[in-house]
Amino acid sequence: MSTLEVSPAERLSGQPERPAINEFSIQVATVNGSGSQTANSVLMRAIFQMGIPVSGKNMFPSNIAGLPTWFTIRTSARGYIGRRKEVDFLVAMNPETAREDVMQLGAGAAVVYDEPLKLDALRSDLHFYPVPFDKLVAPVCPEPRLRKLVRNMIYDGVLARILSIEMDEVHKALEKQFGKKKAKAAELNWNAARAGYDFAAATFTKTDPFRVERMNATAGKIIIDGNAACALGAMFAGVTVVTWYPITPSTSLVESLMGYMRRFRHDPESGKANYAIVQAEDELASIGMAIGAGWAGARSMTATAGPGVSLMSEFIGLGYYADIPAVIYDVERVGPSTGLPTRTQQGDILSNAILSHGDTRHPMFFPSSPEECFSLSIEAFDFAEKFQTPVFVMTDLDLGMNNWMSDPFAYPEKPIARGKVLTAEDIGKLGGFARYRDVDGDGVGYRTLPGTRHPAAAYFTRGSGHNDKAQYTEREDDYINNMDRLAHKFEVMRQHVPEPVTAIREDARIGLVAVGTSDYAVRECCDQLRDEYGVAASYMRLKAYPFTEHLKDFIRRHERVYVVDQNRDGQLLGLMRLEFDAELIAKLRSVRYYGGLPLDARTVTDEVVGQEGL
Amino acid sequence: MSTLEVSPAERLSGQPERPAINEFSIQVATVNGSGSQTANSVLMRAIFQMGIPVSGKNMFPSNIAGLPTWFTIRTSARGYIGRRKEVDFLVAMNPETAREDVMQLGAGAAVVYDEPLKLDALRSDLHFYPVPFDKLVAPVCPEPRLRKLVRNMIYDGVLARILSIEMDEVHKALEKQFGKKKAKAAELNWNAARAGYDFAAATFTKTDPFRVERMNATAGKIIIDGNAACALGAMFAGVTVVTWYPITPSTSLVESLMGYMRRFRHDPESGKANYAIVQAEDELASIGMAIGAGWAGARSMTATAGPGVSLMSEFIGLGYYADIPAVIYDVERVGPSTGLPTRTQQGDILSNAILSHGDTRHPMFFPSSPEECFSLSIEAFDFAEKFQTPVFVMTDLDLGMNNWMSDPFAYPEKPIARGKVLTAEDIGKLGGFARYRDVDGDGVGYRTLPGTRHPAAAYFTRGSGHNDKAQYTEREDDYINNMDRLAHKFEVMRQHVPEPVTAIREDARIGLVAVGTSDYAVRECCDQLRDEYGVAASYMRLKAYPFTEHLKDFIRRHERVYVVDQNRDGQLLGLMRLEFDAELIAKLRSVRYYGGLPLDARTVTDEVVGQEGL
Amino acid sequence: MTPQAKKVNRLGLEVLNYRGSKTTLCAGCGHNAISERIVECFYELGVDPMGVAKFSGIGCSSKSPAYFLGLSHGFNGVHGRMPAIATGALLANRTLMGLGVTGDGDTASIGIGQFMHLVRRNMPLIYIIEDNGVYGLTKGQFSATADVGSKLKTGAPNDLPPFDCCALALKWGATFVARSFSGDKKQLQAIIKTAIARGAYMKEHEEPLQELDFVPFFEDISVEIPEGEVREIEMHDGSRLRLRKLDRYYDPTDRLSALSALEEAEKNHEVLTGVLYVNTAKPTFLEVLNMAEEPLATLPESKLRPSPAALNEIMEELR
Amino acid sequence: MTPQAKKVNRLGLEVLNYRGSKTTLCAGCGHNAISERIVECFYELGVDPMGVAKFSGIGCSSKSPAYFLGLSHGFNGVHGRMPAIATGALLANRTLMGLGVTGDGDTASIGIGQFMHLVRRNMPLIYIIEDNGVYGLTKGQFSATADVGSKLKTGAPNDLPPFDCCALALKWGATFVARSFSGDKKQLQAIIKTAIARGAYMKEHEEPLQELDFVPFFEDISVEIPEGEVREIEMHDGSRLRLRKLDRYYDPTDRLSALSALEEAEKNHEVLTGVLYVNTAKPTFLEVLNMAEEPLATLPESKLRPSPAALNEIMEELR
Ligand SMILES: Cc1ncc(C[n+]2csc(CCOP(=O)(O)OP(=O)(O)O)c2C)c(N)n1
Ligand SMILES: Cc1ncc(C[n+]2csc(CCOP(=O)(O)OP(=O)(O)O)c2C)c(N)n1
Ligand code: SF4
Ligand code: SF4
Ligand SMILES: [Mg+2]
Ligand SMILES: [Mg+2]
Repeated sequence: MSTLEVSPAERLSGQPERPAINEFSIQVATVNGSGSQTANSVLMRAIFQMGIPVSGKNMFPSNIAGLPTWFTIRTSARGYIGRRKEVDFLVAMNPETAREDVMQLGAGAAVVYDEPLKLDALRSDLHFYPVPFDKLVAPVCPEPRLRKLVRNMIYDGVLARILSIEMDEVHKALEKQFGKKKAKAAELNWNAARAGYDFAAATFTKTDPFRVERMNATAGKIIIDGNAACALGAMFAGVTVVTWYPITPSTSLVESLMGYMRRFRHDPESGKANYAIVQAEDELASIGMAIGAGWAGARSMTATAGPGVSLMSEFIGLGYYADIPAVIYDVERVGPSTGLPTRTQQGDILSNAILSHGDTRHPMFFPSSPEECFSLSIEAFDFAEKFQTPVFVMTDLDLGMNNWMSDPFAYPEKPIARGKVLTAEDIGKLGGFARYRDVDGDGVGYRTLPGTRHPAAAYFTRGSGHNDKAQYTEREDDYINNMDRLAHKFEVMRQHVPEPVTAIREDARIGLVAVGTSDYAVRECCDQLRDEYGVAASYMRLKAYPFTEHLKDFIRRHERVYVVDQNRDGQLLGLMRLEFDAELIAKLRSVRYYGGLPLDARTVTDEVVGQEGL
Repeated sequence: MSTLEVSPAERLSGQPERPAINEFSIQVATVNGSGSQTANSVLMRAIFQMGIPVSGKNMFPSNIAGLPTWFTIRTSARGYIGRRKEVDFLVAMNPETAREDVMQLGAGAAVVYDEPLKLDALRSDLHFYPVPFDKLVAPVCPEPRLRKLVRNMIYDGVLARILSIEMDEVHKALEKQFGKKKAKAAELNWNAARAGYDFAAATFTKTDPFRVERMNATAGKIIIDGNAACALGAMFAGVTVVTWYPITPSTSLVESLMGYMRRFRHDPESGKANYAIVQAEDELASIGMAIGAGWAGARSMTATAGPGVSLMSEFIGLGYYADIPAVIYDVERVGPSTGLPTRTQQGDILSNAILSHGDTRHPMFFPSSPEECFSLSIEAFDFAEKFQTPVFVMTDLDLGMNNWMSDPFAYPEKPIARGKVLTAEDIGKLGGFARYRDVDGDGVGYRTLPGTRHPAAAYFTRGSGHNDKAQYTEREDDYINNMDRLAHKFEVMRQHVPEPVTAIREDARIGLVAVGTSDYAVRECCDQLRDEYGVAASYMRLKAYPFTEHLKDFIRRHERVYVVDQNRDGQLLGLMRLEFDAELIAKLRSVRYYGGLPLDARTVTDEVVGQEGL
Repeated sequence: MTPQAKKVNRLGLEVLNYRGSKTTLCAGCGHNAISERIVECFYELGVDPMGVAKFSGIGCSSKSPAYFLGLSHGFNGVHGRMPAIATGALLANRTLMGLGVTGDGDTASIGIGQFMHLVRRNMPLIYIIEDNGVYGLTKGQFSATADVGSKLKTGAPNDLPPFDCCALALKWGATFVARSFSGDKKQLQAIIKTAIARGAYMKEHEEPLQELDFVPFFEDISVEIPEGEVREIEMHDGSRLRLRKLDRYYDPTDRLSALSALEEAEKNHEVLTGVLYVNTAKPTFLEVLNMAEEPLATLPESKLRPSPAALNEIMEELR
Repeated sequence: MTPQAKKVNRLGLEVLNYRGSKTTLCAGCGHNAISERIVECFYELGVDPMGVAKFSGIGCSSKSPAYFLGLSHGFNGVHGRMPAIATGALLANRTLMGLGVTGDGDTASIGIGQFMHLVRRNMPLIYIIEDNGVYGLTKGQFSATADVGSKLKTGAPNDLPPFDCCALALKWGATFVARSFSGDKKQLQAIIKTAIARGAYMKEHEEPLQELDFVPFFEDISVEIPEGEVREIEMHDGSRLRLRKLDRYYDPTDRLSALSALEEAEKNHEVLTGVLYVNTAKPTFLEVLNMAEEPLATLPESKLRPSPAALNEIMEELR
């Protein structure tokens, strides 16, 4: 694609040089709790500031300090920001994993490593850059206590030199990271980065083919993680009651929300909070509070992960059966049980759809990017109140906890929609109301909020049998009427969920369907199929459950449709199987990945290629 | 079928007389807490003792006293013991519902009623028998406090006279009911019954066509409710740790178990209990204890209903993922949420199959009769330990809380199977073991019990990631291996679940599939299809999930297969849709009833006939 | 000349306006007596029922909110988790007067965790535990407040010590704690009224009344005890309850002496009734959260959605 | 002439046999110190590790059972529900010595209900709460034992009163209650040994040590306090803890005075350490259940399945 300025000092094992400008991946192997997060963010941000599409993925253990952690940065001139399995450039800081990390590299990769590890003895087909980190850190950081922290910044400097990352951008990124208040820390880190840069400049002759070159593909964009984006969405959706219980990977969603609400949702005059955020004692309590608040008219939410959702099961059934709005963020991690709390999966799709005993169905929204975390959050709150039901916003650890490049968020166009709430005046005019009567044919009754000052406003909410006046009943007909109304309501939702994103290739005989973070891999996979196999593939990304007619049409127009699932049991496919006609089901194929890492395009491509017999 | 001895005094609205010997249904309408249960059981038992196939269904409210209750008794010479919707003989004791009860009768039905209610004014096409209950009870029960109780027994006497039930059998049934110890109460009741009989004999000329005639169809049979049968099954399965939290309709399962265990499972020498039964503080605790006990080597169980299962969700996911045996009885009632706690449904099938977040699959056993409650319980305990996993035994309120005529239970032939447990000696010989290694190719590893005295016996159980040595891991390959093993284990279970009961009609183009208590309605439906429509229908009753090859074969050999579900969403059908090929799914049709009453044949027949366009 | 005026309270409402639908509980059940007291108290104090929200769990006691204050919204939730629902609702609308009614099974068995955390947060909620020592609705198993040695119909004795919800509430943050007996109309009224006046936790002592199939009809047990004295009450099932009423010299503002009074009574197998503790200084959870005075539920969009400028500011930071 | 004998205990086991796998907790974390004491105590008392079963919930503290007693079976369950698992396992095999280790979040926040019911049942289980006042594993939110006014890294203060698990255990049935500080080796050892000797509930006080990304390496805090005296300890995060050690005249057999000692200390913002309560008379839950002496888990079929005659007898009754 372009010529390299630096030619390797020695030819490595006959590997053809790959085009490697703005199109490679870096992996930093370290231990958690060692402060590498700062160095990694700064690295990613510096590249981003150079206008180059970039993505970062943190693979960290479920403990606090001392265990192996890997951070990968992918630069992609072509804009692919999904995970890529192959590592081109390794920064080996962790003695425990260094050997295995190096052995797994493809030939021609480059390695920056802590000199005492002597990794260059392991292979001869790699580019090695040994760095004496301890020696370099001592002069720039006189205080020994802080050295461990600052040490990592050295590799940022080394990489800047080897990969042609502009040191100015590193500096800017550092300032951004530490803000004005921590100028001292920023300086310390900057010195470390400089030391690394200077050392590399003085020591290394570049032999590898990887480097960056300024582009203009990130102008105006932001970097944000999905959890913070969800938090912003919730705030701009007007959330008022937030209840939660800490659990990875959802914790930072509420923690960012706290920060933003403190800044933007206190009354400017009184200084009082126009919201309440409550850390509950567990998930039974957090969902109970959210349901109670939703019932009383708040826009309420909670955020959790799989184990929390399991605990919420009884209450969410109540919300369904008693028509109570609430938004539940499920930031999925690897299940079942405690599973791998710091790995990603789309493993709760099927069980959430039918959560709780008895006949239930719950709508789910599937954002795939920070932008959608924001916009679909706003839609979800409206949807919950419009349809008076618990709504899941399904993200995952990959989206929620990793930093993503994103277009800035658009201010919501539509005003907040609070659904069918009758005021005292309304009741006065109507002379009364029946809480669960399907007046409008959409399965949604009118409700009043507690505190409404009209003698006909009150009704009694219960999870036991109720007729359309919300009165207790055990009658067969009342029960069936109510359950049929709820089923009908779910059908009506199909007309109101966000529509899928569709990329039809007119010549395509196959199609792919996915949700959420599978998007990046699937889009890249479509290109791989086209470029490498000459196969045209259409693609539909669903934003919501229940499914709409679009999906059926999509299946109809293709011979085979690959449903991509980040779980073992093909859960998204399962939801389709539950409701589609056999002729549509006959066309469905399953692509599943469930290893806990963000999905990469090659895995999808290989699977499709295998099943297609290409 | 046979001629009537009594001819009605007046011809009723041109209704042809139906054959009505041993082939009719009685409904007793009363209020709960009024002691009618005794009178109803005695009535049912007296008919049973006359050798006539009989079934009783109690439709009671979810409170303790004062609300309408209906008890229906169906006699069926042909042996149909499912619910029949039509009432032939009404006993109207409840002023509140009497009017509606009478208006719902078909022409030609008979009504025994409390005289002051003056029901005979309502219709002219019924046979009315007014009884002055209060007048009759006073002389036989001098103590006013007890009259309300004893009063109901009067209708037993009246019915005995009108329906030709032998008073000797009423007497025997009463003695059975009260036992030796409560001879006084028995006598009081007997006097009341006699008073009713004498009054009827002196007062009424029989005008209705219904009556019983001694048969020999119940010899050797027993009467028992499904919950007691499950309790017996658990006891003979060798259950050792029973944990529970009261919830209708499962409460009586554990309460009968307590009674039986007290009698049969104390050490004859020491008098000590060879078991533990613990009323936990809630369902999270009861399942937690059951899982803990199963892990430590007990045969453990808990019993609950929908809301309890929802609360157990997190723990059952742990049981799945960490390979821990436990038996969970889910006596299903009408959901979602609190729903109708005293009505029946098969509403937890789909959610239980995939209970808990992440990829899970749980086996379920579906007894349809007290006999199977007994035998499948025993199989379930073996199965749980054999496959080291939580197993659901799915019954429902209809089976669990109603009294059923049943063949006596057969003593288990096979010894108790405890699955793969290694003793200290085994470990010594093997030199060690890997807890989750699939040594035998069935997906089931060997386990040791805590307390095993060998230095290589211990392992560490966790709901987080573990490799085959039960060590903590977050590795992609370890995770996938383990999940694949679990999926494989589930496949292996297919070879070991109890086989379905199949009635193939060679000429049948359609088939029906059902589980549990749907059995009675479906069998009768097949006869109705044959007798009334000349349609041959095969029938397969599944005893377990996962499904076996038999089901696929059954679907293959028929053009259309009706899957009968006692829930709104066609959950059993849904489970088939999740896994079958499209060509099989194309043949599946859904028959659903979800009104909360026991399923009746006519509902199924009408639905099949409608869909078949007959 | 005017027709006889109907009796009304200061809001012009009749006692009728404070009733609910017809009870479906057993005749003579103490829960009904408490419902009646609630009706009277809210009526007599002239509380606007349309400003009240009723909460309950699952159980006979938890059904009772349907039988009083029919003009108030009510939420009969799931078993043992009423505190969470009430908390959420009161956060949504802090102007509501929250009235929670539950049972001993609901609160002390399955619900003890939520109860304790509710108390710890000092949520402004009137919390009435209708304590009969058993699970009424599931036909009479022991709850965690059953006295040691008390017997079920089947004869099975309870071997485990009871949780004293009053002591728990006292120790972990409740600001009003009182106990009464469902049959002591006067005291119960006085206590409910005080609670209404300031928000409180309460526990009413009652009698187990469950039967297996036949439920006998009982008259209400009624009793009046002078201050400082002890009375032994015979329950419908023949068991006995020793009630001691706090005397007039008792100081309910001292938490420690309240705790020891409870310990003392426990030792003497007595049940202490009266207002055990009052604290008027402690901030409620709503105050701790520094929440706006208006109900969150009905804030206008202008207070819910930050401005475009705010979004811009945030986007800028993220660039 | 013989090579130097390895140091062994009365079972002939080395201290090595009481260790587990390498800890993955932070350096300097008080949990590690407790793990070490557990190893020492079980070793020194010569407890057969193969007769011990370890239980935990979820949290840093709950991970620690993997780091000691590697020869014992262990069960790291779900968050807050360890008591249920332990109860079930000990019912299955009453000959096991049960050792539960959890955190304050695990026990006092999500788990307070199960904890209280466990205590109420008086299950014979050594229950160690490694109390640092925060959720370590999820990076430092407050638990329900956090002191009022204590601050998070973010500066947010805790406004809610702490649950005192020792007081709860004391009040509702535990028969051995003690508290120590993870840095007080001697006292902690003594307490753990007593607990091992008789089964107990304990709570260890510790320091919050969480950081957001960078986790500093700390040396263990170590302290020795004479009986009856008070020492102020400085924590890794700069906060201070006032520890008072019970004096030699304290009578741990009196439940009421134990409760007031705790109240007293609370008032003085002190943390009382030592053996607070011992009761040797009270029957355990296993005794209440009148359970057979043999483990239920390994009863032979003859004791599990009643005879055909029994089945016949039952069938006859049902005819
Ligand atoms: C999750 C769940 N478990 C069990 C039940 C069954 N249940 C209904 S009421 C009740 C006990 C109620 O006891 P209590 O609160 O004392 O009320 P009472 O009936 O005595 O007034 C139980 C266990 C339920 N509804 N939900
Ligand atoms: C059901 C559930 N909710 C939340 C979590 C997340 N979680 C893991 S550990 C923990 C808190 C642990 O705190 P503590 O018990 O004090 O242990 P520490 O880490 O402080 O030792 C939480 C909330 C979880 N694993 N499961
Ligand atoms: S069963 Fe008991 S608690 Fe329930 S209504 Fe009847 S008397 Fe009251
Ligand atoms: S985070 Fe805190 S509790 Fe967890 S290991 Fe580190 S120091 Fe210990
Ligand atoms: Mg009760
Ligand atoms: Mg902690």
